[in-house]
Amino acid sequence: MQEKKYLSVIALTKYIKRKFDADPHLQDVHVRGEISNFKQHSSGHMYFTLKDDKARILAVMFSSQSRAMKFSPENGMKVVVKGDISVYEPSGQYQIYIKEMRPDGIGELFLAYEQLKKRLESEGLFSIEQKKPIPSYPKTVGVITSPTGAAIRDIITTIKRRYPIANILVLPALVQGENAAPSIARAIEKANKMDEIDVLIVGRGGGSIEELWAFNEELVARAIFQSLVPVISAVGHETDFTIADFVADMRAPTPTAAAELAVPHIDELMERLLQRKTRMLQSMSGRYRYEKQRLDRAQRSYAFRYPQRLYEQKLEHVDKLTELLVRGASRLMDVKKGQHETIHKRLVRNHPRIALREAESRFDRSQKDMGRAMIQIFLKKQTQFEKVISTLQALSPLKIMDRGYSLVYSEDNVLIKSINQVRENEPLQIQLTDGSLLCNVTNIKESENRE
Amino acid sequence: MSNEQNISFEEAMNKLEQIVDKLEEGDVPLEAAIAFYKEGMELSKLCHDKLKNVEEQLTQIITEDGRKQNFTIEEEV
Amino acid sequence: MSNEQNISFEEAMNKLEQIVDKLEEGDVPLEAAIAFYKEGMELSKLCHDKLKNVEEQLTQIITEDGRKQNFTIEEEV
Amino acid sequence: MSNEQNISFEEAMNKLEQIVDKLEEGDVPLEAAIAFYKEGMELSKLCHDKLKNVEEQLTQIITEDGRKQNFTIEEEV
Amino acid sequence: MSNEQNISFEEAMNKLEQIVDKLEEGDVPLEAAIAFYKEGMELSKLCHDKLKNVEEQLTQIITEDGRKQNFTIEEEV
Amino acid sequence: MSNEQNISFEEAMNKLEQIVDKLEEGDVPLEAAIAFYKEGMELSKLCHDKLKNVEEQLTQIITEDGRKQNFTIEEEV
Amino acid sequence: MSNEQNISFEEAMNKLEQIVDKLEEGDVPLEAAIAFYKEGMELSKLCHDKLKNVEEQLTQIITEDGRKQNFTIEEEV
Repeated sequence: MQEKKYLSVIALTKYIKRKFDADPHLQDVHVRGEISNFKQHSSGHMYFTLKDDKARILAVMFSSQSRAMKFSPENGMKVVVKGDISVYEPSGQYQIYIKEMRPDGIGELFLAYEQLKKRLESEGLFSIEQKKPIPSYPKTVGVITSPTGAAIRDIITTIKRRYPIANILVLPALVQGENAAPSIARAIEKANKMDEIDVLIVGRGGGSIEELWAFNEELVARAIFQSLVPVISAVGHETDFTIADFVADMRAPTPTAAAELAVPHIDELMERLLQRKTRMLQSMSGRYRYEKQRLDRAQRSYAFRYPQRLYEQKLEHVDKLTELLVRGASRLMDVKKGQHETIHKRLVRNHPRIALREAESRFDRSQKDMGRAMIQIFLKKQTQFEKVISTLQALSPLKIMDRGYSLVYSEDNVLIKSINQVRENEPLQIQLTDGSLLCNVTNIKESENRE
Repeated sequence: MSNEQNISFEEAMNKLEQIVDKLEEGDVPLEAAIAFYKEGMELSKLCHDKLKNVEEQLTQIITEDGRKQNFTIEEEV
Repeated sequence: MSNEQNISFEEAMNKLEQIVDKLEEGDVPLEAAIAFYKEGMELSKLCHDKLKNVEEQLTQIITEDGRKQNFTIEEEV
Repeated sequence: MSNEQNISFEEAMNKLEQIVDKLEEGDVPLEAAIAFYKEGMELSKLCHDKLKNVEEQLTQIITEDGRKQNFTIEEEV
Repeated sequence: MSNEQNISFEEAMNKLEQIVDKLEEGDVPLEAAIAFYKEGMELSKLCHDKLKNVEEQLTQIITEDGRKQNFTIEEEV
Repeated sequence: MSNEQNISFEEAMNKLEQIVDKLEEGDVPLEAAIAFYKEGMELSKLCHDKLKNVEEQLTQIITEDGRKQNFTIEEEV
Repeated sequence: MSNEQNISFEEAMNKLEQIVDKLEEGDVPLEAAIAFYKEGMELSKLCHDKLKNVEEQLTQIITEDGRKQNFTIEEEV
């Protein structure tokens, strides 16, 4: 049997590739689609998928082609492309090699403008903090524009009219066409190198967006941003802003307006000088008046006008205190005297004379009572005695003798009641009422009738 | 009698009154009655002397007192 | 008697008044009475002397005051 | 008495007041009363003299404006 | 007193016020009163003298100013 | 005083005003018051001289300015 | 003053403005203020002279080879 001839993969692939490349219908194809899976390599080559609702195709755009493109592709962006269909051998995939690509629908320039504006803004090129102040009194004004045309004339006449002492230095530049942006950027760099320009006016007269395009270029924007000399943008387009307008330190709507912003007006300056002089004079004379019033006030102060007040009031106080001192001493004396007087009166009120009188009367009474009591005792005793005596006397047995009886006592004082008691010649005593008789017994006779 | 000098006025008076009482009873023998009476008279003298003495002392004290008081025993009675 | 000189007027008076009370009770024996009386008289003299003395002192105070001071007790009372 | 000259007016017044208080209570024995009274009178005189003396001294201190100030006891009483 | 010459007017016034207060309160012992009064009078005189002195100095300053300066306070007013 | 010549107008004025305040508050000790017054008078003179000087300079500058401005200090007041 | 002749118009104007501000702020001591005022008046005169007397400046253009040459506006046809 005849051995079959096998193709290598590369041979087959090369065959297919040739078929693609030879087909005129697959060259300069115009395709409309949406970008997805967008990748851009450091080499600048772009890889993505172009798709619609039903299908997709891999797409490649090399940097040599993409460089001239004014916008940057993004995922989801609808584009129209022109390119050739070919096969990438190593993977065997067919893809479209894009030669031109434009945004589908909106204008390419507008998209580019928006994209650049957004980027520069995010980078901070428009921020207020980055704006340099425009000098008030520029010695030299640099003007970057076309040396011919209305713009330069308007600027120069305006400056000369307003501020004739300023130098004007024109830095000519292309302001339209492909080379305009690098020309403007160069002029800005040159102006910075010259070291004598105080302010730059960069601009041109009005025109279409394409005519003004240089002022929307990144190159110009960066040159303006990097300029150390303050830049006034003056693109004659009253309604829309260019990127340059956003980056510039100041934006003027027209070249004439830029000139007006760049320099002051000499009449205003003259007026300003006069005003400053007046203000100085006013503040000086105000100051003088203020200080003079201040001094007057101090000099007119009570303390200085009537210095005697410094001591007069104190003198009054001293006098008052002295008076109080005298009064206080006097009152103290009164108090002490009053105290003494009161106590003295109390003392005198308690004079012992009364006690003495009481003692005397007590004494007298006792003495009298004692005398009376003593006498009474004496009299009582005496009366008692007298009574007993009289009774005794009344009972006296001697009273019998009054009737003639007498009592006979023996010599030894014994009452003789019987003759038997007596012997003859015995002395006897006979007691009578008025005396006694001393007798001798001479005879003794015994009674007969005695029983 | 001598020890009777030492008795008080009131004792003497008591004795005296007893004697009087006895005498008043009446049935005292005369001889006894006389004896009582005699004793009574002596006691009487004793009391009288004591009274006299007191009277004299009273007068003397008053005189010593130096103040002339017009009191005499008689007048006061 | 000597120590009685040192007793106060009030003590002397109290004693005197006790004596008076006793005497006034009446049952005092005569000799006791005269003895009380005698003591009473002495106390009485003592009190009298003290009163005399007090009177003199008072007179002296008044006199001294009268000499030394413009104001006298009598006027103030 | 001599040391009483050295006591202050207020001390003398206090003493005097104590004496007067005692006298006013009334229970003071006669002799004590007379002694208190005597002392009281002396203290009172002492106080009076001190007052007089102070017054004279005060009067003698001439006031700042050259006038003599009268502090007299008699006028004030 | 000599060191009181060195005290300030205000100190002297304060002292004087204290003395017046004490005297007016009446708690001052009599004998102390005389010392207080004396000191008070001296302080019063001291204050018075100081014020007099200030017055003289002021007069002198004003007179000197009048000589030295063309303007006087009165004219400026 | 010599060093006060070197102080600025404002310092002098501040000092002067402080002195015026103190004197008018009246809390200044008497002896200090006279010193304050004296210093005040000197400061017042100093300030016055300085102001006079400023006035003269102002007038001179205005005159030199060449343009006749109808400005006088007095009229402005 | 001589060196102030050499300062630029801008510098002079700026200095003048600063002086005006300072004077109006009022924080400047009086003596300094009058000096500032003097300087301000001189600066003002300087600026005035510069504006009034200097001839009109030339307008130049930078040529392709970097030279400056006078520039006159081409009249538009």
